[in-house]
Amino acid sequence: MSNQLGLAVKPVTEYDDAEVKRVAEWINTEEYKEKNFARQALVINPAHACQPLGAELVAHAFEGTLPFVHGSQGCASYYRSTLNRHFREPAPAVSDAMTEDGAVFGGQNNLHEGLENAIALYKPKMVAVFTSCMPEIIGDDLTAFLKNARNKGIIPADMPTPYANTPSFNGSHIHGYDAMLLSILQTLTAGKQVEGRCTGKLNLIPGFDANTGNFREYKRILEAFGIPYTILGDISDVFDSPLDGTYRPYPGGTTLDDAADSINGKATLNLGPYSAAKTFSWVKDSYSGKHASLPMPMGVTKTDDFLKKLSELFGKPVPESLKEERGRAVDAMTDAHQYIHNKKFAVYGDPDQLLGYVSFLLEMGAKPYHILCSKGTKKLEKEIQALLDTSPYGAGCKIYINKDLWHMRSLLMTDPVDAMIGDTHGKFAARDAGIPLFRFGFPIFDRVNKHRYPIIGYQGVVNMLTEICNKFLDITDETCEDRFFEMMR
Amino acid sequence: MSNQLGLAVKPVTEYDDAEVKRVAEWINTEEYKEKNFARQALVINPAHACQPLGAELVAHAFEGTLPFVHGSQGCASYYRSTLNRHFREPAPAVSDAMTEDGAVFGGQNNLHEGLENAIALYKPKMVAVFTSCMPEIIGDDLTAFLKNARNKGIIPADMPTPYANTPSFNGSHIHGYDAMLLSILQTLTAGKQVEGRCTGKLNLIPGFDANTGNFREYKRILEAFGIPYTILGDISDVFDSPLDGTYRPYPGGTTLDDAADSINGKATLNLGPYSAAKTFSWVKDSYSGKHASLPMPMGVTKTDDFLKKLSELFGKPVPESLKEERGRAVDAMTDAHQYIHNKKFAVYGDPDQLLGYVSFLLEMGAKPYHILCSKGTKKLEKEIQALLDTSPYGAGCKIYINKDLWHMRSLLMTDPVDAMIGDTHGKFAARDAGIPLFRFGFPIFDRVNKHRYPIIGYQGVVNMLTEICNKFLDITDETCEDRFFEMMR
Amino acid sequence: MSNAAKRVEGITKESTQEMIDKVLEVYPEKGRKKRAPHLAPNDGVSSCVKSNRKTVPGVMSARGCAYAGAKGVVWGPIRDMVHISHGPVGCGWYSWGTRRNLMSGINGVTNFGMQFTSDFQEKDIVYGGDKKLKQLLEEAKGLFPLAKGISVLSECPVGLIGDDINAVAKQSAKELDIPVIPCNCEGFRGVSQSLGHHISNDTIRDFIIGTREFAEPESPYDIALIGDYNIGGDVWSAKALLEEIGLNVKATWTGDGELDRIAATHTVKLNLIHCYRSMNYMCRVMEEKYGIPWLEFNFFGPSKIKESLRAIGERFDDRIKENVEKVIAKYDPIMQAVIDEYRPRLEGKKVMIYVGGLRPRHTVGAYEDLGMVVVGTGYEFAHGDDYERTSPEMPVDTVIFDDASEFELEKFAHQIKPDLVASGIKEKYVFQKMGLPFRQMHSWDYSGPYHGYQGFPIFARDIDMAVNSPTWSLIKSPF
Amino acid sequence: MSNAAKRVEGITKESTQEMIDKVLEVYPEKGRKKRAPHLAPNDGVSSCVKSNRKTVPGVMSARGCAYAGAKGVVWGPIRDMVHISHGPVGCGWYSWGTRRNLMSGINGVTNFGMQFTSDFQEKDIVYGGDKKLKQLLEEAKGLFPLAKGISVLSECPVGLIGDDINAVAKQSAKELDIPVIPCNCEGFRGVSQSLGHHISNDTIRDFIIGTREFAEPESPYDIALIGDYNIGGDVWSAKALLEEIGLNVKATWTGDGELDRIAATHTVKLNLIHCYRSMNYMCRVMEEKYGIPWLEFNFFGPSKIKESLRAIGERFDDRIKENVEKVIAKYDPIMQAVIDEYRPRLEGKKVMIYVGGLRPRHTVGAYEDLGMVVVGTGYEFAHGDDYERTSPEMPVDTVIFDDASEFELEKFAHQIKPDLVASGIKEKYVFQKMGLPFRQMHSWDYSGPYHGYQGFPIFARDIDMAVNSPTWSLIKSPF
Repeated sequence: MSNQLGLAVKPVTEYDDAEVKRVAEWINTEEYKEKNFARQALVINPAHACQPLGAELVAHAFEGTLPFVHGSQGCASYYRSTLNRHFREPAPAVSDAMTEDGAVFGGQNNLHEGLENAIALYKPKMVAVFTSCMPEIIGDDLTAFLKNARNKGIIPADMPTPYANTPSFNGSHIHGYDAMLLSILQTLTAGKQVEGRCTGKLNLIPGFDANTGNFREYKRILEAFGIPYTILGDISDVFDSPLDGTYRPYPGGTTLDDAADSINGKATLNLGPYSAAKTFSWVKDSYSGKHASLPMPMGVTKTDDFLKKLSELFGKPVPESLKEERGRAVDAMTDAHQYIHNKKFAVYGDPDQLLGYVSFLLEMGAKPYHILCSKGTKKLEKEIQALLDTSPYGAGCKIYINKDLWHMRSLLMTDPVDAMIGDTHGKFAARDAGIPLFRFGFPIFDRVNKHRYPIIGYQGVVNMLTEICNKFLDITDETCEDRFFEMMR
Repeated sequence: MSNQLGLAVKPVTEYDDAEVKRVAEWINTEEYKEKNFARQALVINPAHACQPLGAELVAHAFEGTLPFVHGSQGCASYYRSTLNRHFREPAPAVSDAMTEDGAVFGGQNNLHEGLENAIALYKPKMVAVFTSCMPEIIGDDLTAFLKNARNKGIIPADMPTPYANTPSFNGSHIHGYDAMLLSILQTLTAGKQVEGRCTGKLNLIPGFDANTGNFREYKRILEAFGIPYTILGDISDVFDSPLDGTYRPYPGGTTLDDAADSINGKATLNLGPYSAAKTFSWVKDSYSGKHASLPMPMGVTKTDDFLKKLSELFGKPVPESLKEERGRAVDAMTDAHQYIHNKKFAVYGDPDQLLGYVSFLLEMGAKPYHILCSKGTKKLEKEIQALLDTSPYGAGCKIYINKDLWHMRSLLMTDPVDAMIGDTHGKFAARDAGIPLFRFGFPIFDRVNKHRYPIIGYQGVVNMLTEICNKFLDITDETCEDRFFEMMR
Repeated sequence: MSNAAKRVEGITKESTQEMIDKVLEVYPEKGRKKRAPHLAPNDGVSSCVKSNRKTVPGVMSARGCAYAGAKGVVWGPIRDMVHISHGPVGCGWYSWGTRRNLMSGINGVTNFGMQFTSDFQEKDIVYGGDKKLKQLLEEAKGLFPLAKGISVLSECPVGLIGDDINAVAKQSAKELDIPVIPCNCEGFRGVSQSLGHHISNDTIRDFIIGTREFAEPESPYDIALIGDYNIGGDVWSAKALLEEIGLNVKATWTGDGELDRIAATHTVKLNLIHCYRSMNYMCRVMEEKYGIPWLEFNFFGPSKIKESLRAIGERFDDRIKENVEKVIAKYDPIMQAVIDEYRPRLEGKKVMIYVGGLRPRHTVGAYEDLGMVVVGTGYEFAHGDDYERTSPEMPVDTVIFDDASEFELEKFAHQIKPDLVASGIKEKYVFQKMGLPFRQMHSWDYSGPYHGYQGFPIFARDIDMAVNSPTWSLIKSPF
Repeated sequence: MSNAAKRVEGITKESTQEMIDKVLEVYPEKGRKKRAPHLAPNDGVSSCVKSNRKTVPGVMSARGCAYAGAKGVVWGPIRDMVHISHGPVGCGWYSWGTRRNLMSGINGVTNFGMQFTSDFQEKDIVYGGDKKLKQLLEEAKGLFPLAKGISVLSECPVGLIGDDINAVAKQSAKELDIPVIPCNCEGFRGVSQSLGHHISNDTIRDFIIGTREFAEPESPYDIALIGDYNIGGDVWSAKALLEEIGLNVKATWTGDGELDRIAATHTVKLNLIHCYRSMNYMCRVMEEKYGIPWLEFNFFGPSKIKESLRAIGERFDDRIKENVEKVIAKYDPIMQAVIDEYRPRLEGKKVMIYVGGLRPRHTVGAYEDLGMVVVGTGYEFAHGDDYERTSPEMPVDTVIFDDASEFELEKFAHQIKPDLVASGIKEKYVFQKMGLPFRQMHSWDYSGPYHGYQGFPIFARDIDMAVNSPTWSLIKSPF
């Protein structure tokens, strides 16, 4: 029998319970794990997004800057929604809404018309242009298009329009972040280097980081040191703005003047060695002053390194207040170590944060047992392994580069751990494994205010261990037999 | 049959399952609740301790001060353990170890010998003496005993020895706090009032508060205002001291000089209207400058009132940074309101905190449904009722003064709520009711670092709502059917 | 409600037009010309705005793309299929779990609400992705043996580099012995997600419909529920209600959908369509090919539910008609109790709506049941027939906006001062920053269901919570 | 282990005495005189320190009081009784849930691990509390009908104001038809919690023992487990082990204890006592009155467990002796595996102990099983017989301290530099601030059980965790 199109007609079938049970058990097996890890082409539940998302994030990080997607409008809606959901804040960005005819004629008309409208309506000080797939594939020449726009007077003479090629079929959101940041800095600093001038300031490059609390924490630390600074770029007020009845599309960000003058800084410190690699590489060649790159300051040791570096770069002693904070963090760690010691964790996320989780867990005597980065490099793998090798708690921990959260699920089911650290997307695997998920990564769609609590610095250590240990204690209290339910823990 | 003492001998009986089941169900009934509320003499699971505990807490809050229990050594051990467990910090205090002969001869010898040893061993700058039951009952005359000790040279001439009668059969820990604080201030300020002198400082009386984060938050707020201050007294460094390998018995506290000079302050602000009532009443009569008493600044409105009062007392505008913080807190509240709106809470604790919980919950659109204070007054009841009357969410909420946590259990079982706020002691009732307990009170024996996160000020609002809403979200994720398990919440 | 011309005090044709003109003033000439026809005061009878046109570049549209319409709306909710986002990693990642189309079944076993992607790399762009596609289809079949079928949803690059997913799908379907549906829904196609719906409907027509038949005998009460995507459980509420009046819901399109049941829908007696926009195409096809009539209905709020139930009843015999009256009689007092509780707190409150699909018109009655007034509405991706259906539902002279930009919405809100804005995640925090209560009305703001009698009490509670949360009163700072 | 004189490298009689002298120097003369006899180098054979004396005022003792010994130690763990803290609110509140004597049963139904207090007010002090007591006993009976009995534990004021709780208890017991046990354990009595144990033992003697009899026939293997308070589940571990060797544990004193079973203990064949200090009194009474022999044993660490099991076996027939060997053979390899895992990480590490009851001597062997060396030990409230038993267990010349003050402990630790301090909550954070790993050894630091074969792996894990936590290495700041 066949239908009107000649397709075979079969009966509607219902699932057989026994078969469902068999498969449900099978997907938890070692056999399945092997089959799963044998995948070559199919990616299931990856823990990374595409370049333009990162480009948009960093565009928001500058004063009065309108992120501008050269490409389909749907792309822009996706990026914006992601940021809205994570921060629970507005994320104003436009696209030039390319459609089929773009494939034929190229996107210049869209770009020009889009710039004209966007500038009129949203009155930006800067428009940061980046691409989604379509113009990348048809080979749009952004350099020429923007030059033409400027020549046609569509772009006001004094308005910077940095732009970046951010193809989605290459790298991940952190690479788009890097590319856009690089262009913004190149654009803003062009011609601003002044022989002999020194701002006396630190340029701090945080890298892709969607935790506004981290930015406030960086500032607090630098202020405690008395080190003047420019954060390149600063999302803290942009994505954690007060509610006072007035909507402001550009509620903060690194000022364009500060960014421009950053080239004359006293020192530049990169804290996103993976997510701002290209930017930093250019900065090293182009910026005055000293340059240094350090891992994100997560955990005590990496925070120590950060403070030592600040001290060294600016010839200032570590302030007493921070030394005390360090002592209080270590105090909290020793007080709580027994609630986390030797617990096994599965961790996943972007390279810079991943190194931080591993470092923090090892310091607590916990085991970062399954370490997964769905978009990583050999270099990352080596760096994580080196970190694991520094601690007895790193023994037996394994690193999975360019694997996804469906691989992770197999790991959790065949070689169980006590908890997971990552972003919201791991929640399905965590549920199947019956373990808690600590949402320290990006994005977080299902909890509130996680982005307001820093995970860097000594305070970040306290925040992470408090959340983790208290959750383990919640679980003990919620799952223990009556006879083990106790006042003290 | 009878045993060797003539007592009847009966068979060993085991519980009858049916009977156990019946009683287990019965204690959850309305009938049981009525019987339970008919109690006149028996108190079960009270949510308050005795006076000397509070006295010890405030004694620790002053520089170099050794709390000294005039009474049995067991009492001192109990107070110290309680503070150790809550803060996970040392709590050095001594007792003069009275025993039976004290009942006959009085405790002067113990007091004198104790002072001599304690001063030699622990080298305090001040010894704060307070009583447990025994000397209160036998009528020891502390005034005379201490005068004699000073005359005998046991107490160095320049060492202040404030003392307070803190009978355990009267009031609760907050009253002991008040009594000891009053004596410390009376002792230190005696003769220090200088006509025409004004320190220019604010004296801030926090009242009984075992959250070191609150103290740091007060300081941060005052520093943002640029208001010089003396906190009377300051436990923040005492009970949250760095771990650096050196044990310091007196790692912080209000300096004795500052406390002495507080009598010449520009203004004194009491934030513990219930737990520092007597102290403030004396301050009003004795201190220079302006005086004001406000509720603990919990929730936005009460924090607004606090900042307005600071602004008024010191003629300084509310700093922009705090206005922004306010806006961010309100932003967090609107973002999260749907996770807590109309949820019913059972709250219990000390009067000052209780008013704060109620205020915060009403602001969030939640219902502080069962409000219980196991040691309270008519005045407190009226003040809470007045607060409830300001909001539609206060409708139907009931106040229980001088009831205990066994009464609370009956309330939870017969008229259920969604969650509880209080201290660790409520955990058994919360478990029986199958609801989460948010540990914002004192003491907290079973979670870590809760005392490091402020619950006052705008940051306190964010902290409370984050913990509450994210726990509700945890519960949703952990208890929902698979088909309702979702990425976004 | 759709007859008498409703009016809102203070809103006249002139006042609305003036508001529109003021907004348009800011546009450059070309943009103004393009946008002007999309904004108009409601005339109460016809489609008064232009629609389904290209988005004006640079205006901060809320629109998605064809892929979004295909993956997020039509295909994604079919629970027993593996849906491959074919192309780079992003599209699938952004649309993963972000639409709240709830599903039964066991994740990874009988439901596949995960993200499957071919994760295109540079080399796939250069050399083409067909080989990779073939391989990943095999892998999917191997890892998910109970999947009833696989959809291949093209992202932009696929169409641009000239891959032939249709050929691969055909071959793999044969080799793997399961339906493999190629869907050329590249994001650059068309002007919005709307074309994605259409393309998806077409692929259902071409590859699915008529390929299954129900084992059980046909009945005169067999129907299908079309255009309900089970947001927050809507399908479960609607289905229960339709069953309560005696109908057999043989398939749900596509919320909590099953491939086989969808494929056998050509044997039902009536298609009931909730979201007209996204699925009228297939209803028409089934009407033409199989003679199945279809009926639009509205399950938001008791007034519309009652109206719809009776209209549905009209298509059946007395048994169903009687059931309808019984059901209405059963739920009327329950709904009245809900109204009694919330209406006093919501009476006269103004709502501004901007969403997609059916809701800009379908929810109007539900707000009105709560005593609220809708003072403006618009769609992201509607067509003329949507606006025709909208006009009579809305008060006369209120503003209608098509593919509104955030700029326009913001200005309208400043002028209209709504008590509630009902729109999407991208708008939510803009309006909240303005101090305006807001509910996400694509996702029910993580609540729901809102459909049917189960849904209305939840809807009413949520609207009250949003409008009356005391948190709004704290916005005004005393300093 | 208790024979050959163990020594610790670098510790001599002189070095220890010098350390003690240096500590004593700081005391005023009177205080020094009083404290000196309580501190001594271990002579390896006898009780070398004075003990059970009044605490020196002002020295920051860790001691509790008689009430603490009665409520916290002896009575509190009996699960099916209501224990009234009679007097002001504090004592009961502080001792509520802070000892970790775990209990079976249903809270408020068949177990009463709550806080019951008469919450004395000023008026109760003035007019006496007997009437209130009578009433609250009625209320307790009414609200907790399944309670098997009620204990009335006097706090300081009760004895001082001259209340007669004995008369009230007697009358109420009759009226309510359940045992009501008055216990005059006012905190001012005696010098430490030790008297509270004694008083409680006496009340058990006077009011309980012999008042119940088991329904089942006697057996030669009937024993009672005495002086195990089920901290972290110790009783459950010990009981399981005793049952595994074939003994019937008829009653547990008083961890997870049941009133009736305790009352019927006079019919057992042997009393096995773990905590000698707190319960030797009743063992002696039962020996005298009922001819029941008793045996001290030690269930910490495989060496001592093995020794103890064999000693227990000796008291029974071959069946039990054989069982003992079987059990040892079964667990030896398991314990060896634990030792193999942890010993390399703990070998040679030094421990300083300061606790109460039995642990300052009983745990020594367990540390030694892990390769550790105990370099100092002491008790809060021991008597001479405790120190006699301690001396042979400890390396010669190590310091022994009785009722040590925090000052002394701190100075000793500075000198000895232990790798682990095993003491109580009041000491914990003092030593941690000094950078010294610490375990609470009253409460097992919220872990446990530590008794028996179930306990040793947990003990080993915990000790390793404390000593080897990498957090300690972070204390030294690089700045």
